[in-house]
Amino acid sequence: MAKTTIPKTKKSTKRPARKNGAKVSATRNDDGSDKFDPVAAQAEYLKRKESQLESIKSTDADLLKEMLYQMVLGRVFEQKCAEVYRIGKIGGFCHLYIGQEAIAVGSQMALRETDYVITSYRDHVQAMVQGIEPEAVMAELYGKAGGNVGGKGGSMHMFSKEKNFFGGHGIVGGQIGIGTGMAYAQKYRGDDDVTLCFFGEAAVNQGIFHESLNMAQLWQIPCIYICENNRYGMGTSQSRAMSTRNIAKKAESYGVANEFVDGMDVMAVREATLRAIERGRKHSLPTLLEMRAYRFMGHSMSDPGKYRTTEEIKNFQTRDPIELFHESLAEAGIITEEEFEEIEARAKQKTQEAVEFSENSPLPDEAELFTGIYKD
Amino acid sequence: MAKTTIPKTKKSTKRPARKNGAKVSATRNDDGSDKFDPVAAQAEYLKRKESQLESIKSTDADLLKEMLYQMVLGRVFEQKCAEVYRIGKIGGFCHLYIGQEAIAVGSQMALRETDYVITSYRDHVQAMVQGIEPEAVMAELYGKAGGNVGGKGGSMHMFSKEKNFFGGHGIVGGQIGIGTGMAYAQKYRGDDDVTLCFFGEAAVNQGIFHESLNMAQLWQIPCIYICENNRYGMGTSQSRAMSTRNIAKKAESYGVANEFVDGMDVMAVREATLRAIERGRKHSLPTLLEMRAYRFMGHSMSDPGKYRTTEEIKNFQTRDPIELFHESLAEAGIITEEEFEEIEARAKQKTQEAVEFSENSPLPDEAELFTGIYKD
Amino acid sequence: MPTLTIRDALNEALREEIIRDDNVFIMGEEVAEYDGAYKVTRGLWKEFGNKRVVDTPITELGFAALGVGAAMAGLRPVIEFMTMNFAVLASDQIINHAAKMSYMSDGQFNIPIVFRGPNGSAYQVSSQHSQAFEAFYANWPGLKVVMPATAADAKGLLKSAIRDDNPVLFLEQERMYGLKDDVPEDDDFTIPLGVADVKREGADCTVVARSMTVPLAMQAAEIAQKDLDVSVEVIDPRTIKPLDIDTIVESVKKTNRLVIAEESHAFASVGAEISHQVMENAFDYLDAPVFRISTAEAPMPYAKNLEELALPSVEKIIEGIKTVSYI
Amino acid sequence: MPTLTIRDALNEALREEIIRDDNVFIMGEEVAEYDGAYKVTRGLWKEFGNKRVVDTPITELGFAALGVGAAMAGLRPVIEFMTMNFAVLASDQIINHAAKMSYMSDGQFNIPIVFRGPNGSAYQVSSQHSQAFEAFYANWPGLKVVMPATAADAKGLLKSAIRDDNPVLFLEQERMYGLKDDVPEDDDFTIPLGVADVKREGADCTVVARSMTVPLAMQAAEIAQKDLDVSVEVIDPRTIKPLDIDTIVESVKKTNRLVIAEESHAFASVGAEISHQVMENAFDYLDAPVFRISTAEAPMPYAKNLEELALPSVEKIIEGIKTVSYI
Ligand SMILES: Cc1ncc(C[n+]2csc(CCOP(=O)(O)OP(=O)(O)O)c2C)c(N)n1
Ligand SMILES: Cc1ncc(C[n+]2csc(CCOP(=O)(O)OP(=O)(O)O)c2C)c(N)n1
Ligand SMILES: [Mg+2]
Ligand SMILES: [Mg+2]
Repeated sequence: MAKTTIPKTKKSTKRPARKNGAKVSATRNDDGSDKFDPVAAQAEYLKRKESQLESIKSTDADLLKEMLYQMVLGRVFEQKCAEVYRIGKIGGFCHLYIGQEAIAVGSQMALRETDYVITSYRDHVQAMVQGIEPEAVMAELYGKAGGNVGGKGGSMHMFSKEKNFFGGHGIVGGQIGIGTGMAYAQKYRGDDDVTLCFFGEAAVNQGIFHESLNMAQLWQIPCIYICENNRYGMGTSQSRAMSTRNIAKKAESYGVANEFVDGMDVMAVREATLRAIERGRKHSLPTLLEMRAYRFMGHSMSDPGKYRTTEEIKNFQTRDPIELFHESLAEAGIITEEEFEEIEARAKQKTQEAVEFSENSPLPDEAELFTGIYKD
Repeated sequence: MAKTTIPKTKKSTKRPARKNGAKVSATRNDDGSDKFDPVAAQAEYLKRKESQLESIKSTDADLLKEMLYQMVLGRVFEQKCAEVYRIGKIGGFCHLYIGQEAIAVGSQMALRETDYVITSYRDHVQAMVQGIEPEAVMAELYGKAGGNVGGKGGSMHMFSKEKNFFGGHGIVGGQIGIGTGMAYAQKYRGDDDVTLCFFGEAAVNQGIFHESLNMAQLWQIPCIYICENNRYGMGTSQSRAMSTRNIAKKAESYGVANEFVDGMDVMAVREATLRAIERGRKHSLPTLLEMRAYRFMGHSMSDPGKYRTTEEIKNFQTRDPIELFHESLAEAGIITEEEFEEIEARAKQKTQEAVEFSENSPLPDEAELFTGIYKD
Repeated sequence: MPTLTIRDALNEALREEIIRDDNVFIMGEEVAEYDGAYKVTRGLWKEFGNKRVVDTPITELGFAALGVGAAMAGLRPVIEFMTMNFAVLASDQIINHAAKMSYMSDGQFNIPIVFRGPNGSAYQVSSQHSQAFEAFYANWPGLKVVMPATAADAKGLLKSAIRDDNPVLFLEQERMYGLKDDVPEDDDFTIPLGVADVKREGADCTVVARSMTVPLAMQAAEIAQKDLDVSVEVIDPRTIKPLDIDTIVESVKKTNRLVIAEESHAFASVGAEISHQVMENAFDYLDAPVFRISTAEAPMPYAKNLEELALPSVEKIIEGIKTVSYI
Repeated sequence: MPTLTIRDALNEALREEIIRDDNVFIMGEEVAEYDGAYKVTRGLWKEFGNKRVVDTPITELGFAALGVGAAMAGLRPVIEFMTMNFAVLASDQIINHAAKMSYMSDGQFNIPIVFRGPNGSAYQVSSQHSQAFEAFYANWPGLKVVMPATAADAKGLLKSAIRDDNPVLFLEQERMYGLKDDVPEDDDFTIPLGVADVKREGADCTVVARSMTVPLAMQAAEIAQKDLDVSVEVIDPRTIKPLDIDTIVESVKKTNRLVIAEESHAFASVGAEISHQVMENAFDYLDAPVFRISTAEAPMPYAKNLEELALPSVEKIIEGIKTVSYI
């Protein structure tokens, strides 16, 4: 059963064999630093696990389990999205997050309730981690009245004022400036809350990135910019779109604190975020975190995906963040195999409920076309 | 006579006395690095002159004299602009270049004829150095038919296709992207020409700066970005608008070559530009040159100028680029005092002719309202 | 009632709203220490300091976005664009973000923000600095667009705009900042958005004007009365979106003639919209085709004589009144 | 004559113009290696390489500006926006720079550039991805705006747009890329900008449609003929700016009735402009007020049923025909 739910991950015992059997595959459009080297990858993997094990020690076990659950739920939920998209249940665009779960989970679960979150169109998992019910997310994808925004937004526009989830935005880069303003408001009110503002690596090339980081440092705005570097913006690899690759370092133009983070390592994400949160709360300063990950699926469900090889994808799948975290937790004795299976079962159950809820939810009432345009 | 034309510059023999007499004045809205320190200024001045004298040796004497003439003409011409503006001969905005002459002259006179130039609304001197007749520039300011663009553009929009002067643009930062495109065309055609693209330090905060530099390095576009850092964007000092002050260094985010240049030293400007030109012609690579200068006048003729002290202005006037260059050329034996007076006289004569031409030029024909909107 | 310039009326509105509501702040280029490029914010920074009156870098898209985010989070930003020409750089945030946010979030997040600044022509500042943007914004559901023409309207409408829970484009006119009239002193004096004002009553011909063409239309009406014996009704919609078409239609039903005077390009203008809506609602009452006076279909030239030629004028409005009156 | 989809007709036009003129190049997001987000540029990068077909970073303002500069310097860029929604970020370069350059320079520098991409709604992509921008651009002197509705028009107009010496907004429609019809094979087949096309002749009622509403209007016309015995003339202006108002006015003088169907918001729309110009030029011929069908005055919702409700449809056009015919 675990096999069908998370087909990309395999039992940890197989890892060494697979590692050795993997072929080296250059990333066609990338420069050297992304070439997949199985020996280095294995070393990196061990290093990463070692560091995870270290971090795990000082973290609450229930929280760790919840983190794993949220990652698995994100994965299972989105695999279901892909499935129902293919049979026409979901319209428009549908951008999946598979492979990047460690980022949303690691960073958002380091927040407190009064903090804010904003992201792009690739927003289902961020929405759920923030506390929006999977039912409401799925029904939104179905375009039903029970959807999180009543069917008005669809995949790209999840929102929840109650959960401080500020969307779900479709214009690449637009939310970087808006997130800056959200954190500006937090500071204005004298709270020590912070804002997490997510965007892809391709969004960095938009002028608003530059304008926002300048303002954030100039005015000491507690915004935490999380660049999810999944190496592609649609079919364009980072190196075909950006003259230099080190995004974290771009923060230095503005004097903004920055870190390069392994986005496949949920604990590394968590810890970097905690440091940034501290900087935000205590000193009202922004941080740019570049988190390197990989987009396991196409850009959206309609992406033919010819711009990279299956081998490249397979190679990056050996860094699967869920697999890594699962293994670490097992090794640390935090969860048993039974508990993991239970987590998977719960995630599947929840996903199934979401689908059923969505199937049964009515279409929005026609009068809804004209509601919510203005607030009276 | 020289006294009324260039009131800000004084005979070089007086310099040591004035230096010692100058009071220290902090720049209200600036950080430490711009505090005026008379001792440091004197040391800097001597260093600058020494380096000028060195550069002068290896430069053609006629060219040097022409450079001085162009600087003096720019100064005299614009002092006349201020004068006729005050009596209502010129309408709209009028942004003067007084104090920055070394930048236009040093950089543009390092170009060859087929290279391109584009700048902002502060464009009179750039236009004249590029070869547009002072008559045509002044008549444009008068809004007359004899104006360089027939009275359609005014102060901010000088153009000359023949002289490869691409304007004269009023939207802060807009020309940074356009200049990038001009250089793109040069490369596209396989020429080894380059583009000089001027903009102020406040324009650096616009997103288009970021977008342009990324494209320029990514695609190896021979654009030379000259940031004229005159320390203010209208009434806002650089440090009130920019989180870090080193603009040249911002190029590093994009891997773009860069230099910090003393924009009061016409020879330093010339040499940095020559290096950038070489980089452009030979390697088709962009360069960012940050040139520090000072705006002796208000932002535009309607600027009340309360945001800085008279003292600050006076202090910076001791770095006058024309005075420095004049002294260096005199010391190097390139010009005599008589020759300098002749240069001033010629500049005044030319300016007077420009005014007379403009006074006598008719208003544009009313039919002109509708010409030039589209090309057939 | 004290007599104020439009500039000072706007200043008072800002000042009063800053005092009234802690969440109101003003942000823009040169609004603080410089007292505003056109002095609308004069004195406010001195009085309220850096928190409430904020100078920005030249980064229109960025600070508009910051405003949208701050508004989502509950503040009530007033974003000044030094002129509306520069707001084009920020139009993605206004049109793609602010206008859509409430709808996309099914009403969860509203955007109580005012984007304001001078619109239309100024004095010989030529093509890139002399454009009218009311149609550019009024096309989009989710936005409101306001254009005051008197000091009282300026004050009352700006206060309403700041109190409104939606994104409002508040379009001023540099040439009008010095115009004076009486303004009520009440701190709670507001004028509701979406209500037109009959600036002058008349029986024979309706002139719909907005912003800079309102004083021109008033002058034209006086002359028409005196010289042509035509009684002109002048209507100022004041709010372009939502548009109070009823007041206009009522007037046309009475006068049977309509002239529209606007300082904007003609093609797909607000004037075109008013004309169409009047046809829809008062077709049988129209005794002549609606006559529209707009800025010339050319970018704005610098030369004084050409600029004058390009703009609407009292004479052109009188010409329009004559045409629809078959005089 | 071969039958082509609009997508392939556009592709052919681009291909032929790249071959014809060394100065023509295509630039935009995913236009090259990915073959275009909507496959309009399919195969071109393979055939012509990096110089003529250029993938860009996501940096709309930047590459639009680069295009304007390259055009000033004599190249003929075709800038693809993945959709026109994203071009709002670049609108400063289009409106403040490209549109003004020729005028500001007194005709010295012209800007031979085409900005193209899908406009209007797509399939359930909601508010930020379903907007129509023809009015947004057509308001500005200095720009031309083209909206083809058939494969032949798409090809002939795009070739003309590329050959035009001025900035042209070339607005396509994603829902129409797959529509097929006959397209002449001639490499020099062009359709002049500014000439409307009578897509169907009729005597009783004129329908002016553009882009996506053209096929809807054609269907409505068939039904009106069959069911209502109303003979409908369908006119497609094809070019919005300059607008061939004469052809429309001639038609209205014959039919005395006008319905305008547009896939854009109504307020200050191109439809409003056409309506006003028809009133100006054919006031005495109109037997009914002009009837306008536009996209609903709401941001575009995602849900399929709401989206359908928001868009113009055959039924709504028939309703319009009935209304102006007093049926
Ligand atoms: C302004 C704008 N330009 C283009 C697009 C089309 N588009 C949507 S997502 C995308 C790629 C973005 O890549 P990245 O920022 O790396 O985020 P990722 O999709 O990888 O998460 C593009 C080009 C858009 N939505 N908005
Ligand atoms: C987009 C835009 N925003 C604002 C303005 C108004 N404005 C004109 S010049 C200027 C200051 C620019 O300063 P800087 O770039 O340093 O150039 P400088 O004037 O010092 O030469 C401002 C705010 C404008 N013209 N365009
Ligand atoms: Mg990416
Ligand atoms: Mg400056």
